[in-house]
Amino acid sequence: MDNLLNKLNPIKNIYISVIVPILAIFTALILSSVVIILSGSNPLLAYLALAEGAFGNLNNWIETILKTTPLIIGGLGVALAFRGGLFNIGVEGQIFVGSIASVIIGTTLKAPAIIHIPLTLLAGVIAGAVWAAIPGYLKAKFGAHEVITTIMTNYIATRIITWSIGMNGPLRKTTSFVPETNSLLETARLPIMISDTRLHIGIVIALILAIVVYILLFRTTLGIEIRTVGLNITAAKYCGIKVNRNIVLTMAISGGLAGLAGAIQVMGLPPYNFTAGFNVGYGFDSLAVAVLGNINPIGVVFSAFLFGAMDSGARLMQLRAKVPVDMITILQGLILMFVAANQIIRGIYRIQIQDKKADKVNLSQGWGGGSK
Amino acid sequence: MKRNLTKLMVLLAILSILLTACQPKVSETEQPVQNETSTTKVEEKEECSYKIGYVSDVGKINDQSFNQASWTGVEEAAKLLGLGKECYSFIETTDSADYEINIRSFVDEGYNIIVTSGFAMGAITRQIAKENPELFFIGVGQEQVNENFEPDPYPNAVGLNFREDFGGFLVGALAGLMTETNVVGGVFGCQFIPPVARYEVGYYNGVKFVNPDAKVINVYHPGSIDVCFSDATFGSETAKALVSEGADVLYGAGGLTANGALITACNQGAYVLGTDMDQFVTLPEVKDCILSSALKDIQEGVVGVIGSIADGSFGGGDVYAPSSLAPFHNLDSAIPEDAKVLLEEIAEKLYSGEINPCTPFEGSNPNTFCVPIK
Amino acid sequence: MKNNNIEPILKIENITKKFPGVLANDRICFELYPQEIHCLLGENGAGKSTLMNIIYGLYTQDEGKIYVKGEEVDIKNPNDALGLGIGMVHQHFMLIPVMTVTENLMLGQEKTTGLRLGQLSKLDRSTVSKELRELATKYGLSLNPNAYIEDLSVGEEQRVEILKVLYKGAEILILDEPTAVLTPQETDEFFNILRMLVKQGKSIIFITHKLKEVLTIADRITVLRNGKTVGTTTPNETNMHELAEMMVGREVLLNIEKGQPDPKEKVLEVSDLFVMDNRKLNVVNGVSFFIRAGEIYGIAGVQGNGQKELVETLTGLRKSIRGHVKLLGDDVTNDNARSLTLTGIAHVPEDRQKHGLVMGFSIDLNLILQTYFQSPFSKFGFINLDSIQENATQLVKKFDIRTPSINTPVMNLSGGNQQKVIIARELNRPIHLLVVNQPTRGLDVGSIEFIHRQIVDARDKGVAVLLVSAELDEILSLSDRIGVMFNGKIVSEMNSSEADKTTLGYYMAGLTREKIVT
Amino acid sequence: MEINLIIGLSTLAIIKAAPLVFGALCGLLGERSGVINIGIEGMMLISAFTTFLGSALFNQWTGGIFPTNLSLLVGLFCGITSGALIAALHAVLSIHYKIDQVISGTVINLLAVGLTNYIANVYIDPTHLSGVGVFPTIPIPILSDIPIIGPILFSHQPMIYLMFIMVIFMQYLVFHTPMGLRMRSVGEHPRSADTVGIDVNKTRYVNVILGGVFAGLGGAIMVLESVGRFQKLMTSGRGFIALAALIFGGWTSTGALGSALLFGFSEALGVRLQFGDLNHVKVIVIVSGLVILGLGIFLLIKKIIEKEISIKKFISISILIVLGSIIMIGSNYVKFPTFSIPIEFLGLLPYLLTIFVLAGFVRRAKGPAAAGIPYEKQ
Repeated sequence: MDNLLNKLNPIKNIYISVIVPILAIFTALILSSVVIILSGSNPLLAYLALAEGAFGNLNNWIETILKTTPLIIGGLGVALAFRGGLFNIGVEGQIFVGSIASVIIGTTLKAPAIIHIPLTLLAGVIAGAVWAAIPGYLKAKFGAHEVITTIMTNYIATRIITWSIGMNGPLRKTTSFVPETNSLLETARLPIMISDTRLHIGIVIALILAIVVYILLFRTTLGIEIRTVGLNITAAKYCGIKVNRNIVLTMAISGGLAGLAGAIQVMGLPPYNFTAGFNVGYGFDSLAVAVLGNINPIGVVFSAFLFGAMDSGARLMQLRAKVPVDMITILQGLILMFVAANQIIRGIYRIQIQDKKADKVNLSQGWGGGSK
Repeated sequence: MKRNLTKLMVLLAILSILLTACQPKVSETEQPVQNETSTTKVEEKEECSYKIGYVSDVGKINDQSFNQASWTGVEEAAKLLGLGKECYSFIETTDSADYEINIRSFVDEGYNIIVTSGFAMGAITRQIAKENPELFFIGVGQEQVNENFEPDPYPNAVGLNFREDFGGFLVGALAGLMTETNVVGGVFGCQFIPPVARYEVGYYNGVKFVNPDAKVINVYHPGSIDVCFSDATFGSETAKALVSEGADVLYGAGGLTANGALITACNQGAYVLGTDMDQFVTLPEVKDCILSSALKDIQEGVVGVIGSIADGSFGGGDVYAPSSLAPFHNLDSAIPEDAKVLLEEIAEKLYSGEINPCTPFEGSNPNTFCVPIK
Repeated sequence: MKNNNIEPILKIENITKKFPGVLANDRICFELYPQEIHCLLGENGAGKSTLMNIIYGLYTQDEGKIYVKGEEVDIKNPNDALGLGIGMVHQHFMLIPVMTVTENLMLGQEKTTGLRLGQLSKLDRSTVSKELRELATKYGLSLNPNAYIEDLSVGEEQRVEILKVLYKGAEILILDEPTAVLTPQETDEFFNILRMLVKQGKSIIFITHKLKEVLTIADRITVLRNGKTVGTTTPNETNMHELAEMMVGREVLLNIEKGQPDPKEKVLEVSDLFVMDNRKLNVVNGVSFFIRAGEIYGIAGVQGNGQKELVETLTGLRKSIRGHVKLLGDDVTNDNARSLTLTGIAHVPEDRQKHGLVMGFSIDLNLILQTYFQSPFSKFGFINLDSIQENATQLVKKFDIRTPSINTPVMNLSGGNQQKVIIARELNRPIHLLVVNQPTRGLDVGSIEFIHRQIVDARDKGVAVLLVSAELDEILSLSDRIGVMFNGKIVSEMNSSEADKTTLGYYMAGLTREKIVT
Repeated sequence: MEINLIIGLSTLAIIKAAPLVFGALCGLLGERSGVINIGIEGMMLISAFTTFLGSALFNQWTGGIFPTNLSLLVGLFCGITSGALIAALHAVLSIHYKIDQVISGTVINLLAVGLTNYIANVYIDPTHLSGVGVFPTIPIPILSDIPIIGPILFSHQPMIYLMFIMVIFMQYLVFHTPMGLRMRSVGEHPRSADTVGIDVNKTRYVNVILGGVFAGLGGAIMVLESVGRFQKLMTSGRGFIALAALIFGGWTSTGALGSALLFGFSEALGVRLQFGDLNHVKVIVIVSGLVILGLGIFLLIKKIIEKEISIKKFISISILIVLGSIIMIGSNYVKFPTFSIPIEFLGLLPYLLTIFVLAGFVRRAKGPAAAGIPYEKQ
């Protein structure tokens, strides 16, 4: 959201940006409860377990936060790309590449933590940025559609990484029959915030990043350029913005964030390494998170928290109510749908607010004959 | 809008009342596991003599193979011990970063027998077992070894292991005996997963053992962990290719990918060989062309170990369950007697150590980690 | 003249149409008699187009009745309209660029051949293009049926539009600002076509805001103002000034008064410039001219003769393939937009919504689009909201931009105010050259006057101004020197004192001096 | 390379291409009328699911008294219907509610994965619901006896033939019928379509929902002609590849077929190379030669059609062609090292090709101008 626009009518904006999502979630819960009932379980029980699993005790809270962290950062990445008129479906692959890069630095380099940690994080950022810059370049140079190219780079990343941790792969931990890399050295692991828990400082980084991205978008000249390109490429050209450079840059930043998300996962969570089946699906969740957060950095924090809570609550939901974890995916899909098509919600609950079209990015712009 | 809110609240309430009504009907047809979970949870909680938790590896519980076998084992054991439905449950792992927390949440929930399946969870299972000596841990497919592969058993943890290469070898031999075109095929899941690799290598050796000049075409799914076990379509298409290449016996090991291959090969008129469970039962589509399955009695194994806990005979360390042939079922008549005899002999030679089914061959998959049986 | 016992072929009673905030049509009445050309006169925003869109079924009226041949009709969509023999040629052509003339012609009423499979039967292109040829020859509108629209000139496109309407068998033709894109000569030609159509039995509603045309072509004239009917008259009962007053409601100065120019040093020098368009065709072929500080150089010409590309090249949006551009003596050929902006070129683009503004941004952001990276608006890459807002508040006052607040997204502003935002942004910084392309297209008289004033003031401050416009009146009333562009060349240059519409018209049509003399 | 290999590869390529083609046709109808659809993956998954459910349950309830093929047809019907229904959801969300078409596609993908997995978990797997088999291979008399062509093209299961027919039919429909004309007009310039009395949104609804039918076929073919039952996530990304195929194909059905075959072929190659009887290096060299040659010829034709063949371009193109042929021919005389490429990399072929093609070929191919933009009546 354009912060200047916010001033237009603060109360109404807060109202719309809070009440509608809440009602959307509520409605989604109602609908999915039908599915749960049909499958012979008790929705109330399931939802209670879900809630307890997410917030029941300190450890559950911590797990929720741990799940939220990568979603925030990944979501920020997607949101930023959207702001620049780019549809970065490649976050999945960028997370992988980022985590692998930080594994490489984190396992090989010998340095005191004070240097090692930042370097390892940086490795993730750079790797992700470069990996994302490729589709960016292809779009800028050839107009190759980023949705397609990022999907392809996802496949490529996962395949190469699978190979690299495979038996003869360069990163394979030799003393393991599991396809996994060595664990990061002590000096490369993120410090724990509450002793004897898994809570590392990743969440702090994530929250800071949210603010940074907000400032970047709405308080810097680069932000103006990114958003101008996102809203009107021709106007951007007219006022002398280097559109192509901007596209590549936006993708790079977006990918850098994704890479960082990956780095934090390997640096923060035991066994501090990359195994097959690591972080599958975070990329696509980030996409949903970004959209749910109305591609606004602050909104992303909340939606990431929502998704994180559901993901971590899912454990108890299965354990107690024996409801398969896929229910979470259904829930998330429904929530996304109702938030995006909030007219439905407004219709059900008869909320009278005029659409605020302003600053609305067309996520599928430049698809075909469009701007590019 | 308030009015509508309350309206929906009411709706939700009604739904959850309805639930009790439709409960039995549903459970008959759909889910024996789940009836009266909701209604009778609280009071029966205390009655559990044991609480069994199961953590699946990344991938679906009902993959009609590895994970499912373990889970069915848990269910069976629970029935034998006369435990109520609320005394055992599962968590399906969606992200390998969650292994630890998933296991721990069973610990927190006061479960005292925890089954984890998949070599990937080995290390963390052992670690948690160490921290909680009063609880029992069963690791399916997890050797109880330390960083350097040296045996290092804990009293409260059992590694339930299998020599998949045995089963692979046996079905391989069967395939080698049954093929008329002298071409046999195999479709496998992720090549970097040791059990799969053991099946493949065993299968290859088995065929060559009985039929040295037979051609063995084994294909792995080239994808990463998120697809290589679940790409049934790939398996099916590959099977078509193998059959048109002349393969008349096809073996499949690797979750849904393999299932796709088996069904298609069957439809194309080839004999098929199943994996892990007796797929004559779990994959009805192939019941008329499945010769046998490389049984890995995960189910029996799990039941056995849990039983040993009940009767106090539980001791830590590695248990090596046999890996054998499933019954021939419908095709029993199709298999010549001398072949059956030969298979018996081979089985004996395997267990006596006379044959090493895991012998690497030129270009064989390095990811087997066959541990010699003591 | 028409005697009133013939019943009107089209009759409109008390049509009223509300849009959020505006009353576009307010109880409008008007009658169209068979075989007459009825001009609908009114300035932009008077409600002409709304009314016509209602008749054509694109909108539905809130109140009021429509009668065709005496019977009340209910026109829900264009199909109904076409069914009743009402056809419309829109101001912005409704043709699909990637399709052929034939395809565009048959779209909506496709002729098919072979098996009758309804929507799935085979298109009968050959027959249609044959019919098209016949139709074209009948009305003397030559066309290649298989040409793709994107390759046609604007004039040709208009012919396609008219043929489209005729092909669909319209008896009543609604023409919305049809002459905007034509040279005076083409216009005369076009008028002849109209007269022929009338002879052939068609009736025509002719929407325009050009008084002179009205007086030449109309049988009767109805004037609209602020959505109301002001009155109906005939050409020989009225005159330009009367019409102008009816139209605007006050005395308008048809020419803005400006002092004599005193040109100083050369600011812009273009020599032998060649530019390609997106289709890689040469559309600017060796243009050379210069503009001095303190003069307005007007480029007259029919759209699509290279003006657009020329302007884009001068403002760094397009690369030239040959030739030189000098700004204050130093070569700036093919410099990018940013550096040109910094060296003091201001650009008011042709399409304000596509190029000039970011519709989603608020006014204050749009006002700094060219300068956001400079102090005081930003320091070390961080923007300074206060100075941005302060700047906006000032400019809104100075250029009298009507808006609820400086935080309003420009998409909520009227066309006039949007254009003012651009003018404000471009004039509010030190500039040597001002490039304005179609500065007043589609604006109301008030804004037009204001913007013309601004341009002249800029000139008087010693800025060199390049004015590109399809409106000859605009060119004539503003320019000090005029160049006429045809086929990518400047075919003639003259001082505005010695220029007049006909001469310009001839050059715009590509005729040479000799031809004019003889 | 010897004939059988080529036959084998081509046949497998066609089989692998079929679901992609159906998916692409789904996208084609939508995008030609201005509605982007990245939910193809989800639509195919759901259709595969319902196809299986339909055929299996019908067979179960009727106690198998009807011939297999009938239950399969019932399944096909269910698949198509559900495809249309889920497409209708996409249509309502993106046309009526005007939510961003990309988001609505994402929603569909999420729901598809969630629902199918969930129901499979709680119903199909516990009950061991069994599939009823697949359509038989029906060699076309006479034609299937033609050497090479015969086995490659004319001995397949019915839906493969249907796929070819549909491709041709769609080419006809899009470019030679009133429906196609209107579809394209709506996708290119909705406003002008509106002014000649074409109901833009209705046209879009119709096309998106028809597209759903094709997605339905795409899902169904995986169940009815390959796997024979539903398996979780059995589409595994094919919907997205289909989207890519559509875009290379320059939004035409024949083009989509071509690019789908390209994917199919390279994926087939990835499988075939595992058979162990080929020299990986040699094959890769030959294939890259093929690609270069193909690229050259493609560009040549393209330039000739666009009539903008300059000497410079011609030279560079002919260099491509010559290079390609040299590699192809030369490869027969060179002794290649026997070295087997890791299978993960063999699996990479299609995706790398995609990127090269995107960068190399279709840079100027433009999609329908109005794709992705909801139509607002002024």
